[in-house]
Parts: sequence; C-alpha cells; structure tokens
Amino acid sequence: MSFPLLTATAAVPAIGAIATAAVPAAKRTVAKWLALLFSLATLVLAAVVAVRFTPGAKGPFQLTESHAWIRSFGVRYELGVDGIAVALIALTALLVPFVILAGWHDADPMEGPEPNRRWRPTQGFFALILAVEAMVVISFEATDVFLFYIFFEAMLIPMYFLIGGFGDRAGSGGEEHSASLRSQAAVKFLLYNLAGGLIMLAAVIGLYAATADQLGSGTFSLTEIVQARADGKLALGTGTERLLFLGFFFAFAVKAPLWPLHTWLPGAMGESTAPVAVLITAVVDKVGTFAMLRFCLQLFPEASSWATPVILVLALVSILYGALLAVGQRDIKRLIAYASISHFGFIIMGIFAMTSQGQGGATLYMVNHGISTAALMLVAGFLISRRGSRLIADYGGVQKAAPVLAGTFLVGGLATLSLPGLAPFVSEFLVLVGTFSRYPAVGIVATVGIVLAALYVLVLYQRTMTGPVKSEVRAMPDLKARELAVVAPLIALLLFLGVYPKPLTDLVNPAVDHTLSVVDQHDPRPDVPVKADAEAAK
Amino acid sequence: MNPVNYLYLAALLFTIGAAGVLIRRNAIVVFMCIELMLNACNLAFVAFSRMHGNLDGQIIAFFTMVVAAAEVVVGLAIIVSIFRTRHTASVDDASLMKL
Amino acid sequence: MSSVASVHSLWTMAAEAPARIPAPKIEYAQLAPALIVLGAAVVGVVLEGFVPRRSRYYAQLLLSVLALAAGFAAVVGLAAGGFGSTKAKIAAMGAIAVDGPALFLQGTILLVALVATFTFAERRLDPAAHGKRVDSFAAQAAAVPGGDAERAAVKAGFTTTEVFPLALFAVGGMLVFPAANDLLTLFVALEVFSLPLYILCALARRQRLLSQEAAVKYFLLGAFSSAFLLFGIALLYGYAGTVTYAGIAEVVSDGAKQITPALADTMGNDALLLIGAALVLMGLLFKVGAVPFHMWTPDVYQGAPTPVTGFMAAATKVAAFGALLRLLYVVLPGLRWDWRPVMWGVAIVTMLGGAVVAITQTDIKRLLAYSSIAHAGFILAGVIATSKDGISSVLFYLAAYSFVTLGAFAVVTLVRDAGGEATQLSKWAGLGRRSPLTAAVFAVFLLAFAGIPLTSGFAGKFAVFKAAAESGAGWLVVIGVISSAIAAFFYIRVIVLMFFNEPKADGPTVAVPSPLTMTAIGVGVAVTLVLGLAPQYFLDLAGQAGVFVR
Amino acid sequence: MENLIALLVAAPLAGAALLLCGGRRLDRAGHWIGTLFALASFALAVPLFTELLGRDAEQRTLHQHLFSWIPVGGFQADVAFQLDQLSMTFVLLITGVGSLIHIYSVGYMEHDERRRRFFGYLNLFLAAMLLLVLADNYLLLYVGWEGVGLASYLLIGFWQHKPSAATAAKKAFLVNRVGDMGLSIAIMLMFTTFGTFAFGPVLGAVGETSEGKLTAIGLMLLLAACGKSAQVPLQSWLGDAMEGPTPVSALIHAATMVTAGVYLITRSGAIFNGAPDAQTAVVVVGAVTLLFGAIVGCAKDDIKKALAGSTMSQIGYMILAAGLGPIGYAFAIMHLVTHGFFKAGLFLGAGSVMHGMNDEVDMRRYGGLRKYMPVTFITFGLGYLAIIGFPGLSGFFSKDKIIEAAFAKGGTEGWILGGAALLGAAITAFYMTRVMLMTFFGEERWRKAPTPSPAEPSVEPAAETRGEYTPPHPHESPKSMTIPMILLAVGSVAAGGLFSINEAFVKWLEPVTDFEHGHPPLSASAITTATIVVMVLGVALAYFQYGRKPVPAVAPRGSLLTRAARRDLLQDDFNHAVLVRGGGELTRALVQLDHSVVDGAVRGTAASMGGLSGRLRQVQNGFARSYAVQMLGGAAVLIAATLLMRGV
Repeated sequence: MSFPLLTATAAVPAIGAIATAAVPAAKRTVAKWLALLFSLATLVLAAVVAVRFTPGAKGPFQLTESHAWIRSFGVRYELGVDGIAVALIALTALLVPFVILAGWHDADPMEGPEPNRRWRPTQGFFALILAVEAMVVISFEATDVFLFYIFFEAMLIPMYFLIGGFGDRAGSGGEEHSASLRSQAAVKFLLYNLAGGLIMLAAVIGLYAATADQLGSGTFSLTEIVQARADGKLALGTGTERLLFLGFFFAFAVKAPLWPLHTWLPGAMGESTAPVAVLITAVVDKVGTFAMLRFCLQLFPEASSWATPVILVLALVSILYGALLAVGQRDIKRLIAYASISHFGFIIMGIFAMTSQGQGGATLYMVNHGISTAALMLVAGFLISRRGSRLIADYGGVQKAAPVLAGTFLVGGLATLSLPGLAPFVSEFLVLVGTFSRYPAVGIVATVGIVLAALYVLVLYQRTMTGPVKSEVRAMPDLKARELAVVAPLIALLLFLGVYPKPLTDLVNPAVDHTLSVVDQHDPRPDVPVKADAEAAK
Repeated sequence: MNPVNYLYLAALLFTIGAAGVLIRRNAIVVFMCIELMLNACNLAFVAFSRMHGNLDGQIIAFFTMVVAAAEVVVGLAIIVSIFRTRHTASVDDASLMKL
Repeated sequence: MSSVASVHSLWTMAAEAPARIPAPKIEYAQLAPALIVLGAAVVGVVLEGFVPRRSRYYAQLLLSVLALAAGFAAVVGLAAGGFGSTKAKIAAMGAIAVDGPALFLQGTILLVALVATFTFAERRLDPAAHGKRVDSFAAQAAAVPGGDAERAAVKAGFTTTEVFPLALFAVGGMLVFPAANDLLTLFVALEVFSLPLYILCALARRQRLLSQEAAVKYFLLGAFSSAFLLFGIALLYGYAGTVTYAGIAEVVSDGAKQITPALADTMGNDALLLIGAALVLMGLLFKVGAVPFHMWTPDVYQGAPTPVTGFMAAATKVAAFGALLRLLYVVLPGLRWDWRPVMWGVAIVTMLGGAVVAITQTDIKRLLAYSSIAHAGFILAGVIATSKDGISSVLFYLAAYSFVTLGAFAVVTLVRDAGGEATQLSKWAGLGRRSPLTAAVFAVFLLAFAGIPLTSGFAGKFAVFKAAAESGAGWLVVIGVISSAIAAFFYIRVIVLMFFNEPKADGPTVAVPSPLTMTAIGVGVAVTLVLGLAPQYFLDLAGQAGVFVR
Repeated sequence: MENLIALLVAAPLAGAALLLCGGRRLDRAGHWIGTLFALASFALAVPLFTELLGRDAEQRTLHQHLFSWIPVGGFQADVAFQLDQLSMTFVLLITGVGSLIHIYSVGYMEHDERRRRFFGYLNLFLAAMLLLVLADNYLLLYVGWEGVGLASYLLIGFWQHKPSAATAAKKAFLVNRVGDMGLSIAIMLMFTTFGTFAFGPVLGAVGETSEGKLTAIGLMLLLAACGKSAQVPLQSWLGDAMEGPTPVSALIHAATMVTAGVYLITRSGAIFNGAPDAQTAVVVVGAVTLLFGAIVGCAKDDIKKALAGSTMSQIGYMILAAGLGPIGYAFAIMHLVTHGFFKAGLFLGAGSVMHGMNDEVDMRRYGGLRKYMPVTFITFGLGYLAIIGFPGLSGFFSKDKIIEAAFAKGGTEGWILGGAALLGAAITAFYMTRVMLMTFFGEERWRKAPTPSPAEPSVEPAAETRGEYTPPHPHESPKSMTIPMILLAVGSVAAGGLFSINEAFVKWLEPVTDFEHGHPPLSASAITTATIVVMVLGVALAYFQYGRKPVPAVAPRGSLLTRAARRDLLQDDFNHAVLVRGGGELTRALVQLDHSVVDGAVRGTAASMGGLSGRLRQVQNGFARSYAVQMLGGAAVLIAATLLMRGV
C-alpha cells in the first residue's frame, strides 16, 4: 500500500507533542523550537496533501486509508479527504506555527521562585498545542463516524488544559483571582462540550443500532452508510433519523457555537491567552461546522432539511445577537469572541442554505474567518501583553505610539468586517447570496450583520487606537520582529485570498457539489437566465 | 397440622428479626436479630424440604448453621474490638462517617 | 420428585430411610483455580502459626503471589482447554459451572487480586516506625487504638500479615461466586468472600476508629442483606423444590407447578418465585452497591484501609456482577419480563443517584465510592440487555473498570500528610504543581472513569450502552449519557483542583512508593490505555466468553 | 489598448502599497511619489481617451478581462473592466482633478509629519475610485464602492488624535455601510433574477423580467446611492466629514466620491427606465436633498460645512436629473463634471484661506481677505460665479439644463420638481454670496479677539482664547497650491461652454445613457430667464443681509429655521436620540440578558444539581440502622414491583 500520508499528517504533531513534553524542565527554549519545528513539518505534510489531492477526481474521498480497528463496534480506522477537509487541514497546519510563534513567551515561568522544579508549564503549553493540532487534523480526516467522534471528544482535554492552565497575565485583581476565573472558564468549556459530546454519543450508538439492525452488521463508515442509503438498503425511520440528527447537531452546535449554546466561548476566549483563543475559535470550533457539513447533512439528509428553518433562525439570531453583544463589550478579547459568534452564525447559515454558493461560501468562511480572527486576535494579544489589560477603556491613541501595531490591528479589523478586497468578503458575500437565493428574507436580515460588524470593529479601533494618547500608552513599543513575522504573512494571505480565491474555490466546489447531491438539493434557477456568451456579445 | 403454618412462623420470625435489627441499638442484640432471621430461613428450608420430600432443604439448613457460626466468629470479633475502643456497643455511636 | 402419596407419607408417619445419597464426584482439575487459592489460604494460616515473625511478611507475600499466579495459570489452562466455549460444563455435581463467563471473571479477579496484593504489601509509604518498615495495616488488630498494647506492638514492629491469607480466602470465595450454579453454593461463596473482607476493613493502621466503624457497618449490613438473600433462596427452594439453577430455570420456564396438589390451594401461585427472586436479587444488588442498597459503600470505602478499598471496589464488583449475570441469564430468563422493568428502575436510580450525590463529596475516597455506584448503574444497563452482547459488554466493562479503580486507589495511598493518607479533597489542591506525574496519572484514571475517548472507560461505556441500545433500551442509554455528563462534572472538579489551583502551604506530600505500588499503578495505566486504544482483542475474549452453560 | 485599463487602477494602487508599506525611509520623497503615480494614471487616461475619440460612437466600449474572481456554481464573478464613454468621463475627472489635488496637497500638508501616509491614502482612494467606475460588473463595482469608503474613512480620520475626527470618520463609514447594504442586496436580487450581475447581461435582459423586481433592485440601488452621495436620509455624515484635511474634502467629498451615487444610477439607467416607481423615488430624494442641502448651507458659519451643504444640494440636482431618465442622465453627468471643477476649486480656495488664517474655519472670523490673498480670491470668485450659474460659466449650462429637464418631466410632477430646482438655484445664489461676502469682503473681523459663540457648540475653543490674542497674518498660499486652483478655475469657467457646443457632451454620452430631448411646458428661454432672475434675487438678498450691514462676530440666535439648519435640520439629533442612544440601551440590555438568562439558565441547572446533591447527601446520615431501614424499604419496593409486573 502507498505511504499513509493522512496518518502521517496527524501523527507528526502527535509525536511532536510527546517529544516536546519530554524536554527536561531547564531546556525551555529547546521545547519551543522543537514545537515550532514539528508544526512546520506538519505544514509541509499538509502542503503535500493539498498537492497530491486532485480536485474533482471521482469518488467522494481521496488519499483514503482503511484498516480494521474495533470489529466488535464495527469501527474502522478510515481516513480520507475531500476538498473541504483539505482546505481546513491546510488552515490548521498553517495557523499552528503562528500560534506557537505568537505564544513564544506566554508560558514562560512567572517571575520569582517557582514552587516546584519539576513543574514544566512551557513544555506542557507547546505539547498541548501540538496535541490539539493532531486531534483536529485527524478529525478532519476521519470518514468513520466513531473515529471522528473519538477525537472530537478527546480534543477537549488538551484544549481544557490550555485554557485553564495558561491565562494571559492581564487578569484584573491579581494572579490568584484570574486563575480562578480561568479555571471556571475552562470547566465551563469542558462541561458544555462534554455534554454536547455525550448527547452525540447516544446518537452515535443509536446510529450503530440502526445500521446493525438494517444492514446486518453495524457500521460507522460514512461512505458505506451514504452508499447503503443511496441503494435503498438503509432507510432510517423519520423519527429515528430526526432524533439522531438532533443528537449530532447538538454537539456540533455547542462546538460551533450556535446561539443559545454560545456562552462558553466568550469566557474561554477571554480568559485564555490570545494564541489559545485563536486555537479555539479559528481551529477547534471549525471542527463543529465542518462536521455539520460532513456528517449531519450526509448521514441525515431528510432530517437536515426538516430542521433547516429552525437552524436558519438560530443562525440569524447568532449573527445579530453576537454582533450586538460585541458592540456592548468592554473587554477586547470578549468582543472578538462575540464577533466570532456572529461569524459562526454566517457559516451555519451558509451550510443550511443548501446552495452551492452557501456551502462553498461557508467553507471559505471557515478558512477566512480562521485567518482573519487569528490576525486580529494575535495583534490584540500583543497589545494586551504590552499594557497588561484587556479593558478597551485602558487604551487610547495607540496609533501614535505604535503605528504598525495599529495598522495591522486595523487590517485585521477590516477583515473582520469583511471589507471587499480582503478574504472574508468573498465568503461572506457568497454565504449571503447563497442564502438569499433560497430564503430571501433571511438573506436580507443577515445583511444587517455587515453594518453591525462595521460598528463593533470601528468602535473598538476608535477607542483603542485613536484619540488623545493615554499616558500608559505613550511609551508603548511597536511590533517586534517576531510579532511582525506572525502578523505579516496572515495579512498577506488575507489580501491574496481576497483578490484571488480561485484556488480555494476550485478545491471546495466539487466537494460541495457532492454534498449537495447526497442531500439531493439543487441551486434555485434564476428567473431570467442570461447566457454567459451574451455577455461577450455586449 | 398444615406445614404451611411453619412457613408463616418462619416469615414471622424473619420479620421480628428484621424489626429487631432496625429497632435495637446494641450491636450484639442487632446481631442476634440477624441470627434470628437466619434461623427463620432455616425453618423455612426445613418446612419446604418436608413438603417437597427431598432432603436439600435440610442439608442447606446445616450449611446455614455453619455459616452463621462463622459469622458469629467474625462479627463478635469486630464488635468486641469496637467495644474495647469505645466502651460502648451502641451501633449508633459508630457514625463518624456520614454524608 | 416424589409422588403425592409419598409426600403425605413423609409427614404423616415417621420417615423411612431416604434414598441413598450418591457419593459426590468432584472434577478437581476444573475447579483448580478456586482450590489452589483456597489451599494457599489455608497454608497461609498455617504459616502464620509456624513461620518466625520477621520472615512472615515475605513468606506470605510470596505465597499469595504464587497462589494467585498459579490460579490464573489454571484459568488460562482451562480456557485453552476449551472449557470456556465448547467443553463448558457443570462440575461438582451441579454446584459449579465451568464456562466462558466464569473463567473470564475468575481470570479478571485473579489478576486484580494479584495487583491488589502488591498494594497490600507496600511498606515504603508510611514513615518507618522505630526503624521498621510498616504497611498500611494495624500493628495488632486486637489492640485498643492508642492503647499500651498497640504502642508495644508498634514498637515491636508487628504487622498484620494475616491480611494475605484473609485476602486469599476472599479471592477464593469470589472465584466461586460467579461460577456458583446452585443457590446454596452462591450463598456459601458469598459468605466466604464477605467475612474476610469484614475483617480486612477493620485493619487500618491509621484512623482505626473509622476503620472499625467501617467494618461493623459493613458487617451488620452485609449480614442483614445475606439474611434476605438466604430467605429468598428458601422461597425459591420452596417454589422449585430444588436450588440448582438448571432445576429452577426448568420449573420457571415451563411454569408447571411442582408443588404438591395438597398444598396447591395455599401456594398455587408464583408469589414464592417472585418474592424469592426479588430477595435474591436484592442480596446481589447489595454486593454490587446498587441504589437503594448502596448505603454501605461510601462509609466502608472511606474507612477501610485504602489497599483493601481498592481490592474490594474492584474484585467484589466483578464477582457480584458475575453472579448477578448468571442468576438473571440462567435462572430467571423465563422471568425476563418480570425483572427487566424492575432492573431498569434500579439501573436508572443507581446511575443518577451515584452521579448526583458524588458532586458534593469532599473526600476523595467517598467520591470514588459514589463514582463506583454510578458505574454499577452503567453496568446494570448492560446487564439488562439480556443478549450475548450484553454479557460480553458487561464482562469487558468489569475488566476495564476494575483496573482503573485499583490504580486510582493506589494513587490515593501515595498522597500523604502527617495524619496518614490525605483524603480530604481540599488537600489535593495544586497537586499537579507539586508532582505533575502523579497528578497526571490520576487524571488519566479520572478521565477513564469519566469515559473520555481513548481510555478504557470509554470503550466499556460504549460497549454496554451499545448492547443496551440494541436490545431496545434506547432511553436507558440517554439517561446513562446524561448521568455520565453529571458524573464528568466531579471528575473534572478534581482535575481542576489538582492542576489549576495554587498548592496549599501545608499541603500533602507525595510519597515515593516501592516497585510494588508502582507496578499496581503502572498496570492500571497500561490497561486503561490499551483497552482504550486497541480493545479489539479483549472484546473478542469477552465476546467468546459470552455464553453461560446451562 | 484595452490592456492599459488595468494599469489605470494599478498605478495608484502600486503607489499606495509603496507608500504604506515603505516605512519611514520614504518620508522625505513620499508626497512626490504619490503625485507621480496619480499623474501616471492621468497620463494613461489621455491616450485611452483619444483612442475612444478615434473610434465611431458605437465602438467606443473597451473590455479587459483579467481573471475569474469568484467562481462558485452559477455564481461567476470576474475581475474585468469596461471602459466606455461614461467611465471615460469619470476617469478623466478623477485622475485629472485627483492629480491637481495631489499637487495642492504637497504644499498644504507640508508641515504634517505623516504626510507620506496621507499621500498613500490619496493614492488608495484614486485606485478604488477608478475601480468603481471601470468595473464591468456590480460586484467589482462594490469592491471599489467600499474601497472609496475605506479611503474616505482613513482620510476623514487622518488627524486621529482629534476625537471629533475619529468619530466623524467612523460615522461616515457606518452611514455608508447602510447604503452598501442596499447595494449588496441589489446584487443578490440581480443574481437571483438574472443569474449574473455583469453590466452587459443584466442591463440587456431588463426587458425580460417583471417591473416589481426592477423596482426592488432600483430602490436598493437608490439606497446605496443615498449613502455614498450623502442624499437624504443618509446625508448626515457629509458635514462631519469636513473634519478631514481640506484637499480630501475637495477631492473626495466634493468632486469625485460623493458623485458615485450619480454614476451608479446613470449606469443602471436601463433598470430605472423599467421601473417608474423607483425613478419617482429617485427624483423625490434628489429634490428634497437639493433643498435640504441648500438650507443647511445658508446657516453654517464654518466655511467648509457651508460648502458641504452646497455639495449636498448640487448632488441633489444630479440625482434629480438622473431620476428623470433619458432626458436627464446626460445632464446629471455634465453637472457632475462641471461641479467637480468648481466645487473642488471652491474647496481648495477655502483650504487656501484656512492655510493663510492658521486653520480658522469660522467665516465670522474672516472678512476683507481679498487684498491679502488675491489669487485665492479670484479663483474662488470664479468658482462662485460658476456654481450660482452665472451666465456663460459652466454651472449655468449644466444647472439650467437640469431645471429644464425637471420641468420636462411633465404634469404637476414636472412643475413641482422644476419649482424646487428653481428655488434651489435661488438659495444657492444666496448662501454662496453669503460665503463670498463674509470671507473676502467687509471689515477684517479677525483682528479682534474672538468671543466664544454659544450658537456653535461644535467649534471647540480655539487656541487664542488663552493668553493674549495674536491676530493671524493672512498671506497667499505657495505656488503648489495656487496653480491647481487656477487650473480648476479655468475648468469651472470653460467646461460648461465647451460641453454645450452643439451638445458635444450629450452626444458623447448618448450611446451609454441613450439621450432624448425633454419637452418642458415652458420654452427653454423662459426657463433660462427664470433661472437667471431667481439667481439675481438670491444674490441681492444675500448682499442686503451680509454686504450692507456688518457681520456680527458672534452668530445671532437666529430664527427657528436658522437654528434648525445649523443643526443640520435636527437630523443628527434624531440619529443620536434614536440610533445611538437607543442602540446603546439595546446592547446593554442584551449583555445583561446574555449573562442572566442565556448563561443563567445553564448556571441555574448546575446550581440546582448541586442543591439536589446536597439534599440527597443528608440521607447518608452515618447510622447503620437507618441504612438498614432503607435497604428494607428498597427490598419492599423491589418485591412490590416484581409482583406488580406479574399483576399478582
């Protein structure tokens, strides 16, 4: 058999995690470089995957691997990628090195004597990041529901330690206080997602029971189930299918997060360090939306279309609600968190619009939102690390002291409000069009979101960066080389994907079309179709 | 007379024993009540054995007695050691662990 | 069965000589595991008598390890000999079944006991008394706590080496319990493994009052419940006229009244059967610690010496569930529609009750006790499945669970302060900072308890829930899932405590154990991860062992 | 030749990139680099123009397809350009005026240490604006549309240290976003209706769809136009936008960007022609705004705000004209171009005055400046004559035509619109004369120390209020500033006349905007005389009020209308009361809700679970006998249940 590329892509960061964790306490710097090295290696592998992947080739999944794993549960170790997965794997592999670089000093030991020599937060921090990367990657690759579920759940543990263990030192009211806030946020994160996951477990078991009942032997293989469905061998009863769908969707909606299951996100993002926050919102949460696209829709087509109206409304609420709350925030990171909630609303809306524009846009949105939030959040992190406060009110006139920082922050913000020319615009507009073409009213209401987005971004920028220079800000240093090395590529990427997203769309379109064909949905036709060649005639 | 009455008696004894366990404080007495319950069982066994005309029940009765004896050994040992520690055999005093 | 006439003759005139009782024939080879262990136990008692005090510890330890290893070897041999599957049979004149479940459970029990013995033998944790290494058992159980006798005993460096033979006796009983094929054997085996446990509970070196209290509670309640069990047996005997599982099952299934017509008017109904079955069930549920018969669990777990707690928590559950399975699957299948709903109820209250009450616990041992109750509920969900899958899933779960439990309690023995083990949860704050490794290991066990994927806990939970779901108990699964969510909360709480809270100034220290305990913990971790990552082999094992011989 | 089109956009874009990423090392040459790139794109525009002139009228459309931008299913967006007469006109205006203003800024921004960035932004604006007018589909137009928004945001807020500037910038962007909503919805409608949003196909297929759809699209486009072109009800941002440096006001908020709305409507003419209701809406907006802006312009003492008001009203004229359909499009564009010249000139003049008066903007602090800055005075004067429509100057031709067209709308509508347009002309004459007189004539009020005026709370106390007062030394501006002013003045004098020589301009645009002659109820000459008469009236009125009697240094309380007009006819107060405060309340309420209800529900369950647990714990009371009781109870339940199951 050929070289197991996908396994390797997930294994490298896993090995990296172990290696990093094993670095002795004194050699913190070694650990950092080791982690960076492994993340870059992963990036290379992801690139190879992207190259080896041929968009539009027949068969839903490529680079597939399949081995028996737990026969008694009908579980196979089954990997495979479609365009969507490739895009998201690339995103993950791309962001993690920046996250590591940005968090270079976040886990350095506190000043003063350490309580215990053997306590190695630095190693742990980077090892955990790599562990998360490994699990995220494999859950993007898994085409076996059970395999996916396992890593979907397991991913919570390292994430949990990252949130609870490494807040940024900007807590108001002393380290002790912020530590307690942190652990609360971490627990909330874990319990929310664990609850979601366990509900999903019930559904997973139910799925097994159903397949075992109808196909003779229970299976979790996505391809098999979809095939059996197509051949009419497998027909879940309406009630069953809906229950199972809800079980799956609940977990993904918590992860995504969809209103009203979102309340864990602001805490988690606010209390954790900026890089970890990026990891949460830009990487881990994407698994949720990705899973909606891959599992909810393909396993339970009827139930999906049955639930669509409600989900669209919830997504709409998320969009507006998240944006409005972002406006009302006093804490930079919480503001960005609520902005993300609004954006996830867009993604989910696009997915359930059931049009190629909507779903293609949603996929692009996942990627672009990852990059843009990373840019904004990381710069915010640099800002916070300088002033030691997350409160917007503590800033003002930064633009004068640190123009580059302010500039990059503005670009990140403009990306967040999806300004044309930057990547997020493409995806947001696609989502809007895709939704509009099937549900005009929803699309129109959603466009209000773009105004609100402008509002919270510009208010944030105005309050922090412009106006008279605050005395604490006056001596603020501008971005260092390391920080610039983090931000510049992200911004470049935002510009490139904003101007020339074609590579991405070419990657995604076939996968989206396949999904739609499985769900058996077709784009609505325009009432006056105009031939493209007519354009040339003009 | 009708052997069923023996069963009623057994049930009665068993109930008395159970009630005793619930009511009496002194560990020894409680323990005696348990023994009473066991004996009630024995009576039932014998009665049934008699009805079914096979000896299993009677054999079981012997086993029960042995077991009961063993229980006495262990039980008394524990109760006595506790008594020596606390100078009381009240079951209710042994309630350090709760909630 | 005798004719009506003979019955009447039996109680109208003096009984004539009854039919000759055939000389029993025993298949010693197939009973080897239990025989070896029990024999070793007897030898151990003898050793206590004759071996000089200083070398007793080593002799006993050696004996126990050898005995348990030999027993396990015997089990493997039997399994290899096909007694687990094709040649499964009933030995000792119908008293003991030698079949898949029995062998699987016996093997599990023996391994658990072996590992537990290591923790029994640990002597590095307690600060050496008068230059002599001591284990976690009382110097002299009979001596009054804090009295002169005890002080003298401690000074003399006595240790209660009786724990080893006692444990062996208990193991012997446990080996027989799940294999018992008639109610009498069941009862005897129950007592054989319970009585030593009562004593073991009383033998803690520190906090002896708690230890003795635990013992007396366990003993009284245990005896109480076994009385019920016995009465239940009596009723069943009365119903079926026999105590062999096969016999009762036969009577139950064809429902023919085996009661003499003369008595039909008073007893011509199934009340005997149902009440009897209920009482026997209660006896077993008491042992597995199912709500509402769980009350002893927290107190006993807390008071007993931690190694014993670990042993009890692991092995007793295995044995008791084994017996429960056999009873329900062999004796009462004909009664399925009667006991299943009842067990549903028990399972639900057990799952929820255990999980909910655990939330507010403040003592790590009590916490684990309640968690064990919750887990009993999960296992019951598998028991209820009444399918081959159900059996094998329960077997698998028991194996997975028992080793996690052992490991967890072994870790608990390490965390100590001046007053011995520091079981107060608040004292565990910041443990992760003090000794990351210990905390990490314990975290692994907690995650396994919580059923996080990639741990054995998840595989087990999935197995039982799968079985339950396939047998149409979907809602039971949902409730199980919900209670796991609740349970997750308190496991997480401990992790938060260990890793995210600042260490207290006067916090406990983590003692460095001898290889013995290290092995115990190591085995625990290994099993947890192996069964989590590659459970297939063991699932197959449990799967093949999923058939009871009738 | 086509391939040059992309370069038109690329040149200033490259300039912007260079200047913004170049860093401090470019500080010294930055302004010249910027100017160079602006000129470069003008230099590219000229040959293209000649190329177009070279072809015959029907062939004057060039296409350039760069690459496929967003291909997703039926949704095919390309990066492609279309250069026809309409866009050519704009290109020339943008690059021409733009270059002049670059040159002007070299002098104007001389003392600003962030001058490099300023030019970077200017270049960015040029690029975006050119993209806007050169795009061959609505989505790409949208990119330029928001791009100019961004540029204007950056430039309005260029002096970020002033909170007022930052706020104004934010406001401008937000209000524009509301308009952008309209544009994006319009595009979606086009996509669902025609399956595309490229100019050619959409405008070609208009006939095949229902009027309702067209009306919807048209109204959405109008909303967009209102946002960008500061038309009622989205006009509020333009006044505040004057916080930006004056060249910005001249280029973006007078000559080019604000006229984008007019471009959009003219470009989408076919759609509006198919949707009379939409057209009515357009003319109404135009008429209302031209009066609104004019009235506001009369009341402002801040010279730039006065001019801003006038801009508003002039664009009102254009929108009005564009709303009239084929009879108006050409004149809308024509007025747009002439307005581009004279309004830019006026702003540059204002800037030059401020430059000489150390950045004083209050006209009550001016007076008698003509002898200190003659060039400024003359150029400003010419611009003034042009805008009030003095016969022979450019404003006269363009505005007169619009008024005619308005009447030509016919029916009462026509009378109303024409009347409004005439009235507007009168008011224009009034407030422009007022500006002229207050600035260049009368006593030199700036010699006396100022007294803070209660009427204008917006003006923050000037520097000289503290300590003793040193009057400014008015002086003429440097060459770099005066030359552009002169050129623009020439334009504002000549443009109108040149365009009108046998309707050259109209013929030039006809292939794009298909022109037809309107037939007003009155004869053209009658209307022209009417226009001139009202203009004279306006001038006279202003003269009597501001020329004859001295202008009070402190603004009198004024009539209710005046006070309202000073506050932009209370439009802002409305916004503030309803949108700002209301919105604030809403968000606060939501934050509260999120914490107490949405999150509270979760915390509630957790807490109740804990409570339940605490209560259940009590059962475990430590007494063996109570345990026994419970076991007994349990046994009883068990038995009862088993019996019940059997129904025994």
